Amino acid sequence: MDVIVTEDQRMLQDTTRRFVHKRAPIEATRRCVESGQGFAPETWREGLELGWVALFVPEAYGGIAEYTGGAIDAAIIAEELGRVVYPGPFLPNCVAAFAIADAGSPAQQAAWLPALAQGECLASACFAAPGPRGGIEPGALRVSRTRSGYVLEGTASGVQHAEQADHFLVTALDEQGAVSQFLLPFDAKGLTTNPLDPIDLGRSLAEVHFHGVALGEDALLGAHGAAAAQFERQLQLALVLQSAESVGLTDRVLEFTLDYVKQRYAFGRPIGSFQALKHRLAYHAMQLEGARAAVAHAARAVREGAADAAAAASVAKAHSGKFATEIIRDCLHMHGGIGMTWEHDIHLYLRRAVANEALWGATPVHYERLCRLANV
Amino acid sequence: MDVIVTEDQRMLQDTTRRFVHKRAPIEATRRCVESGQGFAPETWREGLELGWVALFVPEAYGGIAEYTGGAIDAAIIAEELGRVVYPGPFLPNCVAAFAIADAGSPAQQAAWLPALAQGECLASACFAAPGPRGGIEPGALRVSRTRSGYVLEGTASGVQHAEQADHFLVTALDEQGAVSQFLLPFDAKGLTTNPLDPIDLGRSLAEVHFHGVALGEDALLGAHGAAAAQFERQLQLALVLQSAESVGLTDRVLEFTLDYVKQRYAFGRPIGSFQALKHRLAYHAMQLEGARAAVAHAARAVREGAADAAAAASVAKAHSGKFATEIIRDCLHMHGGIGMTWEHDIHLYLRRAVANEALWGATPVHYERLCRLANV
Amino acid sequence: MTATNTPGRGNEELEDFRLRARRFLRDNLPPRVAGEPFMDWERKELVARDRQIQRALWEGGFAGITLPQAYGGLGLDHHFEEAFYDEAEGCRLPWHFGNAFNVVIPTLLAHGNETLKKRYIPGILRGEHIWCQLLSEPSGGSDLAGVSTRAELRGEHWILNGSKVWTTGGMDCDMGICLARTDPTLPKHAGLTMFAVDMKAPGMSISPLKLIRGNSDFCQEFLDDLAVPADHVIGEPNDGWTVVRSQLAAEHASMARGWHQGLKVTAEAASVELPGKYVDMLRALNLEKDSHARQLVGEAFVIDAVYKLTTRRVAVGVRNGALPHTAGSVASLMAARTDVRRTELLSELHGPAGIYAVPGGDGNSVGLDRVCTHRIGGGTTETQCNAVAERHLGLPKEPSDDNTIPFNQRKINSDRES
Amino acid sequence: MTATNTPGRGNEELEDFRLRARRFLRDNLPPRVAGEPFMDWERKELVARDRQIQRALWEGGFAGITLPQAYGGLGLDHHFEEAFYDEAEGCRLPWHFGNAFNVVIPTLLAHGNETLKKRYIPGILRGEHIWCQLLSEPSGGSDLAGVSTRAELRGEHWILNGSKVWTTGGMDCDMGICLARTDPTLPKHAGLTMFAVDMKAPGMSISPLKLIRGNSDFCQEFLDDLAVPADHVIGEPNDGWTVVRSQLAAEHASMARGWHQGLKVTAEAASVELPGKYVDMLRALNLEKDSHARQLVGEAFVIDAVYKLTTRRVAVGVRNGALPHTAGSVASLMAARTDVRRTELLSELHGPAGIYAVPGGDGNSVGLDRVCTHRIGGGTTETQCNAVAERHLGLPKEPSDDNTIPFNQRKINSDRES
Repeated sequence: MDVIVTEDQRMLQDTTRRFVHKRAPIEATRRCVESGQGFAPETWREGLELGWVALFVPEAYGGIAEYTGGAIDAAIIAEELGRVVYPGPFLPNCVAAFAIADAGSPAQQAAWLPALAQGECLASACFAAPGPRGGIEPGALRVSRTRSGYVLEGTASGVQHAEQADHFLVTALDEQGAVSQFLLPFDAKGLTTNPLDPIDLGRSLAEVHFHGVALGEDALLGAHGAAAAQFERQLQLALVLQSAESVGLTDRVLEFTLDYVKQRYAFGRPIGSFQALKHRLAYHAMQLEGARAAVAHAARAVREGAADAAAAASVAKAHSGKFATEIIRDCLHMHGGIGMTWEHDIHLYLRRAVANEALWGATPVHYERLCRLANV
Repeated sequence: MDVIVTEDQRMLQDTTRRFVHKRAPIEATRRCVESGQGFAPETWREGLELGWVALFVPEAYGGIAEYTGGAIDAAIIAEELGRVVYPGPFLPNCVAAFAIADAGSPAQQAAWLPALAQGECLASACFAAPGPRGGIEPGALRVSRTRSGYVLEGTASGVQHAEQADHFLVTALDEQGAVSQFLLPFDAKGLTTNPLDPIDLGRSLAEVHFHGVALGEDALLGAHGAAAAQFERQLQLALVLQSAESVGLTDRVLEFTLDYVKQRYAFGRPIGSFQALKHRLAYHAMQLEGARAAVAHAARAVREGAADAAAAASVAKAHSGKFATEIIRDCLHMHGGIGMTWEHDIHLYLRRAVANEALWGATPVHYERLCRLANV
Repeated sequence: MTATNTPGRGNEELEDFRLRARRFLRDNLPPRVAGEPFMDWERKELVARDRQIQRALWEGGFAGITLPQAYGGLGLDHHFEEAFYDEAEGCRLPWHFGNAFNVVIPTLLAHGNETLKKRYIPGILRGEHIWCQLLSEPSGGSDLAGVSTRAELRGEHWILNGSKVWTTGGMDCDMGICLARTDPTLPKHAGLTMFAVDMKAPGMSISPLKLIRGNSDFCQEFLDDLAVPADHVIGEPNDGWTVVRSQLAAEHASMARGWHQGLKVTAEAASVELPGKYVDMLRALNLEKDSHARQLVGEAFVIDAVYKLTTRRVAVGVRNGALPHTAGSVASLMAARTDVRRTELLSELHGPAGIYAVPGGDGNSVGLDRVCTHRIGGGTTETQCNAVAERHLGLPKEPSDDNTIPFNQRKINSDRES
Repeated sequence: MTATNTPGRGNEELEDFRLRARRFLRDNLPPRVAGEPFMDWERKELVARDRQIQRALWEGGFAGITLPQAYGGLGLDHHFEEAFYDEAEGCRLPWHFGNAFNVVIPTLLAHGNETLKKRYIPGILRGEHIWCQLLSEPSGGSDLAGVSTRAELRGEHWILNGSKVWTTGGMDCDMGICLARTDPTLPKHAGLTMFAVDMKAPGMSISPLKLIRGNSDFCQEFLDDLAVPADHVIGEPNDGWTVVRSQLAAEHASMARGWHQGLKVTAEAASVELPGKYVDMLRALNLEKDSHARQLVGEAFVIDAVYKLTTRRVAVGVRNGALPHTAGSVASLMAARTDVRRTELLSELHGPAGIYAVPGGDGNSVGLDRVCTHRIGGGTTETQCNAVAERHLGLPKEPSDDNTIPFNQRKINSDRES
C-alpha cells in the first residue's frame, strides 16, 4: 500500500529527489523568499522537461500520460517538492492539465495541453469563495448566459500563483447552482488580481475579482451547467497533491529534527535521549506514517476513480494537513531558540504547512464533507 | 483567590476531611458500590449534623446560613467529598435548600428547610430533557394551568438519587416557554421512576416520567411563569458544587498517583523519574491548579451574585469537568495493569469524573452557553 | 525480503491442494459468524469448539501446513498455506490457538530441544494444547527483564516460585511458556531462563483477574514449588532473554502480518469506509444538523480510516520488505491512540446520553468505553513509544546502569522494601 | 509569610506620602496608553522615554522606595511602595527597567560588593543604566550551567571570550550581568562566575537577532577579549551558580508577583470576562450560527479566563504564603500552553481566512501567530515541566553524572566534536 509500488515509481522518486537536491534545494527556496521574486522560472522549466505536468498530457499532445501513474506519480513528485518547500506552481498546473485532458474538447486539448506540458502556459484555479470554510466548492463566481456567450461576476479567494499565472481555470455557478468551467487569460477584460500578504512566503496568494468578464463559447470547458463531476475529479487530484506535499514537508522536518536531537547535547546527554522528546517524536512518526498510508491510498483511489476516491482524498487531506502543522510546530519547538530564528529553515516548512492545512478546505471542511459523503 | 480565605474556612476543610476520613472513606464508597445499596444513611445524617445542608438554611428554620459562606463553604465540603467519591446526595439537597430559602414562601420555608437540614427530606431535581446537549435548561417538562392548580407532563432525564429521593424540585415550561418551579413528593400520582444503569457506580441515575401529575397552588415555588432567574441561581450553585467535587476527585487521584510513581520501580528507577510521566504530571498539576482557581472564583461570584457569576460557573464547570476526566484517565494509565483492575480504587474516581463531565451540561454545552452570555 | 512469485512445487499440486481444502472446509468447519469474537476466553464453548476445529484440521490433514513433517506438519511451502487461508476465508478458524501457532511454535522451532518439539508441536496440531505466555509479574509489567519469579534446580527438576499476571486465558490453557530467574547474582537480562510449564500441574494456582468492566480474559497465577522437568528448559539455562527476544519478535511479526485480525491478512486494496454506526449515532442523538457533532463524527471517520490504512500498509510493507520490521511498533502505538481518541470523540458526542446503559441492553455505553479503554495489555504505550523512538527512529537510549548491575543489587519498589 | 497589616510607620506619614505621590505623578508622568506595550525594544522612543521617566522619579524623590538609603533608595517599607503603585495605576511606568529592578538590584543586594552596590544601584535609580542578563549561549539554551564562555584572570582584569544569545534588548542596555566559566576542570556548576559587564566596552559586539516574524527584541553578543575589572565579580569567583540561583529566584518571584503584567498586581478580585475580540471574529467570519465555531470561541473564553484566574491565584497565594513559591512555575507553564492552544483554536476558526495579512493592516494574522507562538524565551516548556515536576511535585530527578564530572570531560554537541 506504499505510494512506491513499482520500480518505475521508485526511479521517479530518486530522479526527482536528485533533481530537487541539485536544482531546487531549500536554499533556493530561501533565495526566492528573500528576493520576493516568486519561484525560479528556469527550475520550473527543467522540472517540466522531466515530465512534471506532461504526465497528465496524452502522447498526442506531447505528453506521456499513457506511460505514467497519473495521480500516483504526481503525488510522488509533490512529496519530493514538499521536502524543499518548492515554490513553483506544480499543483495548479497539474490540475489544469488533468482538467483539460479530462474534459476539454479536442481543440482545447490541442491548444492547451502542449503549452501546459512545456511551460508556455501557467494556469491557476479560481473557484473558492472567501471566508473560513471555503476551498472545496465553487461558490465565489456567478456565471450568466449572454447572447454571445457568458459573463462572470464575483471574487475568487485563495488563488495561488495568481500573479504569475497567465491563464485561469475558472469554476462558476449559474442562478440554479449548476456548475460550469471556463478557461481564460489573465488579462481578460474585467479581471483584476489583488495580491495578499501570505504567511507562506514561498507562494503568492491573491483574490481575483471578476467584474463582468465576458467570454465566448470557446472558453467553456466541458458542458455548460454540467461540470460538477469534472470539478470533483480535479478537486480530488488537488487534495492528493497537496496532501503529498504536506507529507514531504513533514518527512523532511522530522528527518532533520531527528538528526538535530541526536547531535545536540544538554545536561551531558543528546537531547534526543530525553524521554519527553522521544515519546513526542514517536507519536509524530506514527502520525506521519498514517499520513503516508492515507495519501498513498488516496492517490491510487483517485487515479482509478474508485468508489471511495472522494472520501479517501478528504481523509488524506484532513490527516496530513492537521499533523503536518502539529508535527512541524513541535519540531520547531524541539530546536529551541535556534528554531525561532529567521535563519533556520524550519519556519519556511511551518509556514507552508499552516497554509496547506487551510487551503483546499481546512480540516473542519473535510470532516464536514465526510459526513455528507456518508449521507448525513 | 484560594477557595480557602478565612480561618473558619480552613477549619471547615479540616473538619470535613477528618470526618470523611473516619466515616466515609473510599472503602465505604466501595462497600456501597459492591452492595448496590446506594449511600449509607447514617453517614449522610452525621454529615447533616455537621451542617452540610444547614449552611443554606436560615437560623429561623434551624440552620446556620447567617454564619456561613454559603456556596463557598459548600464548595469546600464538595471538594472533600470528591476526594472519597462520596455517594450521598449532597449536591441536590444543597440546591433544594438554597432554592427554597431563595424563592420559597414563609410556609414552604417552614415546612421544608428544617426537614432538609436534618435529613427528614431528601430532594432531587427534575428539569433536564434527555439527549446529548441537555443539563442546564428546563425543557423536559411541560406545565399547564388547570382549574385547581397545575398539571405536569414529560420525562426528566439525568435525575440523580431519584430512587432515594422522597421529594423533587421540578422545573417546567408552559406553552409560552415561561419557567415555573414546583415541589412535590416522589409518590405523586402519575410520577414514575425509571432507573438507569450508570457508569458512576456510586450514584444512582434515573429518568422520571410525569403523566398528568396534578398539583395544587401550594406546590408552586416562586411565582408562576417567573422562575427563570431563580432556576439560573440554582444552576450556578449546582455547577459550583459539581466542579468542586471534580476538583476533589482529581486532587486525590493526583496525590496517590504521585505517591505511586515515586515508589514504583521499573528499569532500576522510580517510574516517576521518567520524563514522559513527569511532564504529563506537570501538565496535570497545572490544569488542576487552573480548576482550583476557576472553582474558587466561581464560588465567590455565585455567593455574591456577581455580574460574572453565570460565566464564572460555566468556566469552572467546563474546565474542571474536562480535565478531571483527562487527568484521572492518564493517572489510571500510569498505574499500568493494576489500575485496570476492579480492586484498585481509581476506576471509581474515573467513573465519577466521566459522569460529572456529562451531567449538568457537558463541556460543549458550557462553551455554547458562554457564547450566549457573550451575546453572540 | 520480497516474496517470490514461483511456487515451490508445481501449480497443479497447489491447485489440487486448494480444491481438497475447499471441499474439506465446506464439509468440516463451521462458518464464520459476523460479530463473533476471534477470542473470548469467558465463552468456554468457543474455546472448546476451537479445540474441535483444530482437531478436525489435524484429522483432515490440514494442520501445520508449513511445519516440518518431523513434528507433525505437512512440510509444504507458504503458497499452500496462503491457498488454504484463501479458501478458509468464510470459516471459523481456531483462533484461541493463535498464541500457540504464532508465538510458541516459532519459539520451540528456534530454541526447543527435540523432546519439546516432538511432544508439544504435535500437541498443538492435534488441538490438545492451548498455550499461554507467563511473562508479566505483579511487581512490574513493562520491565519484562525484571521478573523475580525464582527457579532453582533440585535434582531432575527446576522448582519455580513466584507469581505471574496478565496471562491471556490462563484458566483454559494446557501449557505455558514461563520466564523465571535462575541466577539473581547476574545482571538482570543474564540470569533468566525460559520454561515450558504444565498449567495443570500441582503448585500452579490460577485465578481470573477482575477488571474495571467487571470481567476479564486475563488471569493471575501463583507458582508454589511448581516442579518443571529439567528437559523443559527452552533454550539454555540463563539464556532466557534470547528466547524472550525471538518470542517477542514472533509476536510482533504475527501482529504486523495482521494476526490480530484473524490468521490471515488479505493483500487486496483496502477501501475507506465511513462506518454507518457513527451516522446512526448522529441520527439517534438528533444531532445530524449540529456542525460541532458532525466534526466529531468526521474526525472519527478519519482516525478509523487512517488506522486501517496504516495497519495494512505496515503489514504489507513489512512482508514485502519495503518497511523495516520495526514499523510494526508504529501500528501498535496507533491502535492505542486511535482507540482512546475514539472514546473521547464519542463521549463528547453523547454527553449525558452516554453515561448509562439502558436496562435490557448489553450493559455497554460510550461512557463505559471511555472509562475502560486504556490499551495497557501488551505493553503500555510508554513501552511502545520507547520502542518506536529507539528501534524505529534510532534515538539514543536513556543512560542507565540497570542492565549491568547484578539483579539482586538493583533498586526495587519502595513499597516492597518497607 | 503572611502580609502584616501594621504599617511600619504611622498612617499619617503614609497618607502624606500617598498625596505627594499623587501630585507628583499627575504633574510629571505621562499617562498609560491602552495598547501601548510594556516593553518593545524596537521602539527606541519608548526606551528613551522610560529613561526620562525613571530620571523624573529620581528627581522627584520616588525612586527605589524600599531600597536602602545607602544606595540611593528611600528606605521605606512596602506599604509606601504599594501606595505609590496604587497612585501610579494610570501612569506609564519605566517598564524597560523591569529587569534592573526585579533581577539585578536584588542580586546586587544579596551578592554584590560595596563598590558595585554604591555605583550601580544609584545608576539604575537615576535612569542611567538599563541592564540585561547575558546567560544563554548558542551551544545550549536550557542547560544554563553548561555555559562555555571563558573568563581568565589577567592581572587586574578578567578577560572574557565567548558568545551569548537571547539577550532581551541587548542593543539598548548599558550594563549586563554575565555568567562565564572560570574553571573548566571543576564540575559544571562549580566553575562558574558572575560578572557585571559594560555593554559599551571594547570587545563586546552586539547584533540583533532576526526571528521568524522578521523582527525581534533579542540580541546576540560576541565577547572578544572583553576586559572586566576584578572588582566587577558578583559574589565570589567560581561561586557563580549561587548567584544564578538567587537571580532566577528573584525573576520568578517578580513574575509570580505579576511583573509581566506591569510592576504591580492588584489584589482585587478578578472577574471572568468574555473578550469581545472573539465575538467580533465570529461575526466577521459569518460563523455566529455555526455550532462548531462557537465551540472554538467557547474554549478560547475558558482558557483565557482560567489562565487569568490561575495567574492571579498564584500571585496572591505566593504572596500570602498559601501556596509555595514553586507554584510560580505552574503559572509560567500555563502561559505557554494557553498561548499555543489559543493559536490552534483561532487557526481552526479562521481556516483560509487566517493565512494572510490584508494589505495595509498591521501585517498580522492568526496564521502568523500560529507559526510564531512557541514560548521558548525564558526557558523551554521542557525546562518548565521539569521545574514543576521536580520542585513543585517532588518527583525524582533523572539519574545523571552530568553534575559531578569535570566540565571539560563532559560530552558535548556532536556537531562541535566533528
